[in-house]
Amino acid sequence: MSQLVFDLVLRTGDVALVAVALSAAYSLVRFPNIATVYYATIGPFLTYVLARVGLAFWLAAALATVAVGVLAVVLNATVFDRLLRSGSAIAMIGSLAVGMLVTAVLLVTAGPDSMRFAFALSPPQDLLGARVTALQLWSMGLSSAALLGFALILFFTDIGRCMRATAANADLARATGIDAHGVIRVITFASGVLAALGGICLSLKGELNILMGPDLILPVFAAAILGGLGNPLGAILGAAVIALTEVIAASTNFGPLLGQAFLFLPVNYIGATSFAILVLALLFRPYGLFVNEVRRV
Amino acid sequence: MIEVTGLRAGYGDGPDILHGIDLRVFAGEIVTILGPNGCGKSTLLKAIGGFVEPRAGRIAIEGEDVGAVPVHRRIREHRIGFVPQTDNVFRTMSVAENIMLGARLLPAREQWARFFSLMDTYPALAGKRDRRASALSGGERQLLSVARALIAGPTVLLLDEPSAGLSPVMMDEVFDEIVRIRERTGMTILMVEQNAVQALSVSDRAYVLSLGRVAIEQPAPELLANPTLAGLYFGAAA
Amino acid sequence: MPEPVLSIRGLRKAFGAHVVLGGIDLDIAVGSIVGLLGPNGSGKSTLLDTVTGFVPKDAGRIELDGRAIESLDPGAISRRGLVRTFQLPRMPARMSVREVMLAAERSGSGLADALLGRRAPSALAVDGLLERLLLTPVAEQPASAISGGQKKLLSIAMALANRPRLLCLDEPTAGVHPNLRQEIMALLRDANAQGVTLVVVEHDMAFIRGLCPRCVVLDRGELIADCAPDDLADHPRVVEAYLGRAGARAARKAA
Amino acid sequence: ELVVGAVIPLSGASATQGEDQRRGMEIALEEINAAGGVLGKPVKLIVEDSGGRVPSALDAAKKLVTVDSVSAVIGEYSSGITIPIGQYLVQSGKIHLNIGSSSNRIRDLGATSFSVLGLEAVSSKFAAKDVVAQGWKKIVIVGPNNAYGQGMASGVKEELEKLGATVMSTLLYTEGQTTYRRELQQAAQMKPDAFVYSAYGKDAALMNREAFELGINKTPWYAIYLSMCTADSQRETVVGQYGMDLNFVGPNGKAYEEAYRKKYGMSFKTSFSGYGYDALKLLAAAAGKAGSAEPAKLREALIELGKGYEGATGTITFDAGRQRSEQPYLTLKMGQNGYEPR
Amino acid sequence: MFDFILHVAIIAALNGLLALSLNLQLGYAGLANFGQIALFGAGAYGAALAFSWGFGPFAGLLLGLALVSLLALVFARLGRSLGADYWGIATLSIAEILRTVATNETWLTGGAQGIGGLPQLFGFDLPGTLALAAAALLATYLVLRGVTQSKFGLAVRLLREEPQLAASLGYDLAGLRRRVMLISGVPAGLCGFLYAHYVTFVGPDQLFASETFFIWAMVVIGGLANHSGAVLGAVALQILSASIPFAKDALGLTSEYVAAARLTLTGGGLLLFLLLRPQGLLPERIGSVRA
Ligand SMILES: Nc1ncnc2c1ncn2[C@@H]1O[C@H](COP(=O)(O)OP(=O)(O)OP(=O)(O)O)[C@@H](O)[C@H]1O
Ligand SMILES: Nc1ncnc2c1ncn2[C@@H]1O[C@H](COP(=O)(O)OP(=O)(O)OP(=O)(O)O)[C@@H](O)[C@H]1O
Ligand SMILES: [Mg+2]
Ligand SMILES: [Mg+2]
Repeated sequence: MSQLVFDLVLRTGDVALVAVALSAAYSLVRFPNIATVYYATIGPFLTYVLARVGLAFWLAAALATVAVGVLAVVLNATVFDRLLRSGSAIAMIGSLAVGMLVTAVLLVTAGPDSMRFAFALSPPQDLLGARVTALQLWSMGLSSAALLGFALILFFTDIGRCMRATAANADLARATGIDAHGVIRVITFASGVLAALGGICLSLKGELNILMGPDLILPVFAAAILGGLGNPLGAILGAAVIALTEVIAASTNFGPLLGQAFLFLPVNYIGATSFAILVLALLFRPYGLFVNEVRRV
Repeated sequence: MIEVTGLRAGYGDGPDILHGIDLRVFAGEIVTILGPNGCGKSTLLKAIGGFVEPRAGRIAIEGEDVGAVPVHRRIREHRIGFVPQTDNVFRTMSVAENIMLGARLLPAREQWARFFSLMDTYPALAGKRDRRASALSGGERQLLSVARALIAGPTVLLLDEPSAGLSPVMMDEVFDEIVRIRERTGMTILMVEQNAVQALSVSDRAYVLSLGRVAIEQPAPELLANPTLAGLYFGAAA
Repeated sequence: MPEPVLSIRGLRKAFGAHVVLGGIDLDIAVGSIVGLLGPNGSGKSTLLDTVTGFVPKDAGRIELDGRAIESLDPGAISRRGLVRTFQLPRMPARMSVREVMLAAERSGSGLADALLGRRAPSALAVDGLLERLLLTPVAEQPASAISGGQKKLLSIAMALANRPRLLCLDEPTAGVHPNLRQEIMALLRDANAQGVTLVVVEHDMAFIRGLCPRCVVLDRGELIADCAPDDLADHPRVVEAYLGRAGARAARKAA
Repeated sequence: ELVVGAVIPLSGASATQGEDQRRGMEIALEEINAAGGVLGKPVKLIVEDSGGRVPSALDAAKKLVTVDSVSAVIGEYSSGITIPIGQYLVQSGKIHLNIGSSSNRIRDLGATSFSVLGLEAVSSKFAAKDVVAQGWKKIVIVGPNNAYGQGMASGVKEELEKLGATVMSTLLYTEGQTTYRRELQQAAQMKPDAFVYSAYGKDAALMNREAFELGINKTPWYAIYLSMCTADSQRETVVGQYGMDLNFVGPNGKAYEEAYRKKYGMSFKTSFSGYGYDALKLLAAAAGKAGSAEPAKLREALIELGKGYEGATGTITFDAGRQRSEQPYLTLKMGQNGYEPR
Repeated sequence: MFDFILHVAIIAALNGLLALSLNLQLGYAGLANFGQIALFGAGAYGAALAFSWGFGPFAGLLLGLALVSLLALVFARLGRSLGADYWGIATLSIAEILRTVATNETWLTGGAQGIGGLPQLFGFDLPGTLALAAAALLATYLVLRGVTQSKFGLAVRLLREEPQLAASLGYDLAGLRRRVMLISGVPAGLCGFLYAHYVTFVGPDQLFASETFFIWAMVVIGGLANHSGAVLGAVALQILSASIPFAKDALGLTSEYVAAARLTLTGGGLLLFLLLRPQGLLPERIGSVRA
């Protein structure tokens, strides 16, 4: 049981940070920025390179996340901001194109193979009945800290309040003296940092390779949408709901019910289960699970 | 206080909406802009606020040419309170949050004191402090927007049809409040109004726009007293 | 009393603990013009929202021509002839004013009409309405890129082009220039003369007095008055909650 | 002049394998042209990236055939893409050499299509025998949910059952996930004697790591194509795994391995580079033998050569359907310092 | 070379069908369909299943259109209660579920190996195929243009922008969505059918979600809510992607850089297009419906 809970948390953590990054950026820059998942690829690669050069891992990771944050801001100012003027669909396709370019660069510089950080594999330890490794704990701790920090900023600081105001009505925010462009830069930076950190946490537990980005698109979008696009903290819960479905679908043995020893849902349908849950959830909560915005006609 | 000379402006790459506007508001004055629908009143107010870029001409506030100053800096540096005509609340935020956003630039200690005194002025909002702004009725939103603009005690107040959608009592109260504030703080007020009679009765001067040009500029009492103009520009019904 | 076209019984609506409509009973007679008044936040718009199906009600019966319409969606209610306008009109950004007017005139908008190339008979009504409300100069502009008052006018024109039998207008004159208020009044009178029943939510007492023989006043979700507009000033509660001094003066002017 | 085209996945999900295929061809090309080419001219190789997409692969194949007028096209990697481009090549009368797909469907492509690697039936039989020889009876099969994986799983299952073993379950995982813990834990609940698996580098690395962390590696793991399954994995997570792999110990194999190491400074990334190498070499030899680059002549020469061609991946013999009929395999085990023969 | 141009033209025409279909949904009705490729798949699998059961292409066409209509109705049914952005992910989910089924139900669909060996419709005649595809494209173009220039088209655009307003005017939003999905399903299904017979193979690898993004790119580059734009976008993108191998040859890149070059040219070309013409090659014409 505790293994199940642990798996759930771990799986949630896989996509939560990147989904939060996507959703946070969406709240102000109204288009689903596919480049976010590529930020999650660049982050670990930069960390890897910096660590190879001789920097301590933590320093490398910090530098890499900041660099990705800056990259996100620059891309936003030079590309997405322009495209967005003609609509969100255009900006989204533009972000896809940026993703291709990122892949091209990584393909030339890093090649298509998997790599991993030079940490010794720690043997799993028993933690309340679950098998846990130190790297997994680190990864979870890092993600939780980042999410907590982001939530605190969003809800308990002036800049957080400005973000929410700008998200609600950018023109009015400017009319109340809020530097909407500045706020957008801040949130874009934050989303770059979160996405990069998400990628680093992910590759801390496993590998890093140039496919991380594209592979993340579907799960990250699913989580962000389920949580309600533009509602960053909802994305965490969205990720958790998907993880829960998958963990339950994969590990429930239906065999005893039908008088057989083992009868599992075939693993090749697990992905489909989480998509089915997504559709079902949306049918009952059409604007995402965790949005309670009042809509007046 | 506000000085607009030869202002031409429009949206995107569309045609000019304002064709050379000259307008002046002196410190402590209440000035009303009247005119038919679509003549460019809101556009003028938006240009002064910085939401529409001038194509020609000059906009100065407190003597400073603000043509190139971005909105948020104009608002902050010249302590402007702005109430747009539409979309004038933060829908996803609560009534209290909406108002507190207006108070953001005040010192932290003053913010809540002002908030509570404002709540006394607007009992209609006090009862709905924690309601989301998107749930408010049309009139309640209008009040909320005015309250948000007033809380920081601005030097200049730009109001775009503050009375639209307000019930007769409320409308009286809003205009009374405008007069009171001016007496208390000497605030400069520029407003666009369709309810000409009420607006003129609290104003010092008025401009009447027509097709993006200033058609008339007169002291408010004179305009109010002129029956032909009244019939032409603010309705036979008045 | 003539047949009611709309009949509301015991209509209740609350948002959480906040009761907005506390059991409304109201009949609207065929061919009548009824003004619906009340302080801000008294529930006027919510009443229209629930009657037209945009907001689900908590309890009560709503009948249009003697047939219950509670279970219908807004589109279906509108197709039965009950059309409303919105207090804060929002207009499409990528359709011209004229196009939304054409869309508002719903006849001939089926897929079969499109596939068979059948065109609706004429767009005269559309152009005429635009002309009367001084919208012709902006007819080719995107509908979202017109002024606030023009949007209001456009929404009235659209509702009329839709040829409803019962039309509910939510503050048709807010933000509209006084001269045009006269034009709107004339348009609505014309429509009424052709058999359209009208319910008008409005704060402009002059407009109400000029248009509506009958007024109902809502306060905190209750109907507190139902009378001719000239008698409103005699209702202490109406005066206190709604009209105030100036309003009462305006309401009494004719008397 | 012999002009050969190649359509391989240099980007996308199978880029690691595609890149290795490319390296093999590159080395072959250098060797051929260093020795003076064929038909008196250097051989020309035009490589196109399929991106792992059917439409791009088709565009590329059509371009090679209609614009570059190649005589033969080598490729692709995934069966789902190899089949449509193979069909097209056969229809347009060009030679198709399959160097990466082991689906049995490849057999039906038609008269001018050849497989340089043994199809799945060949390897399944070998692997099943090897597994049963270890005394394992209850087996869980794990593979990617694609044309290769499905074919492998059903083939191995059939062969295992023929030999009296039970297949408790077949887990076909979706590629490119961030974790395979669910699949692994489900598999572990059945407590098999051994896992028989085949997975691509990146997925395998994660899976091996997670199996290690969950302690599931205590049960024996048997890899079909051990080098492919462990190329990207951290060594300690795969030590002790059993497996089989393609044989490249023939005289040509050794030389090729040396050339690869010299050019790329590492040992083979996957077991697929050798097929690219062999395919191009084989085509050059066929052209030399036929004295022409014309597809029909090449076909005759290939069939002739395919009675026993010594390639880097062992002896290549084509059966009547032009598929490689036997394939020498190695039985291996993963030791602390790399593969060890068993 | 000529054959290659014919091939590029055929694919461009087929993509044009998909783009027209998506454009009606996305451009005109505001239905952000992220599962567009599934509509294509329904047509393609219709052809393939009919073939594998021994029926001729005509039966395949009918089966494909039946499947595509069914799927279109499912999509439309979802739309009844979902907000626009959320509908997109719901359609994506359904498309992914269907791809999973196509991959796994080997007994029915041939699994990951797909169904191959479908006959070419005109023997092996490229001009014939091109004529067929072009005719389908032209017919679709004309029908859809008629539809959107009508009052129905206005209703659909009103649905896109202000659904509440449309409802207040008596439009049946669910019905409009259903009709839009049905008529846009037909060209997508037709495209699947023609494609299946052109490449003679149908498999789940053709149905990846990323393919939908390519269709989106065509529509967005061409110009949302403009039929000629959608077709132009499809053609432009196909020319771009077909010319990349040549650009690579012209640059004389060694094979190591083939993939990076392909990605750079596609991504860069796409981005350049968008930055230079952010509203698309042919933007929507507002106010073009006159009666
Ligand atoms: N969705 C909602 N959630 C919560 N409260 C709501 C909601 N909709 C309306 N209300 C509340 O119900 C009350 C009545 O609102 P309504 O819009 O009907 O007022 P109104 O009579 O139209 O006022 P006005 O004249 O200002 O337009 C208001 O206090 C409003 O805040
Ligand atoms: N967002 C916009 N984009 C483009 N053009 C616009 C926009 N808003 C307004 N216009 C144009 O500018 C003209 C003037 O609009 P403005 O809002 O200034 O009028 P107004 O005088 O405030 O009218 P009202 O009394 O109705 O509010 C409109 O008729 C319209 O043609
Ligand atoms: Mg205005
Ligand atoms: Mg109201």
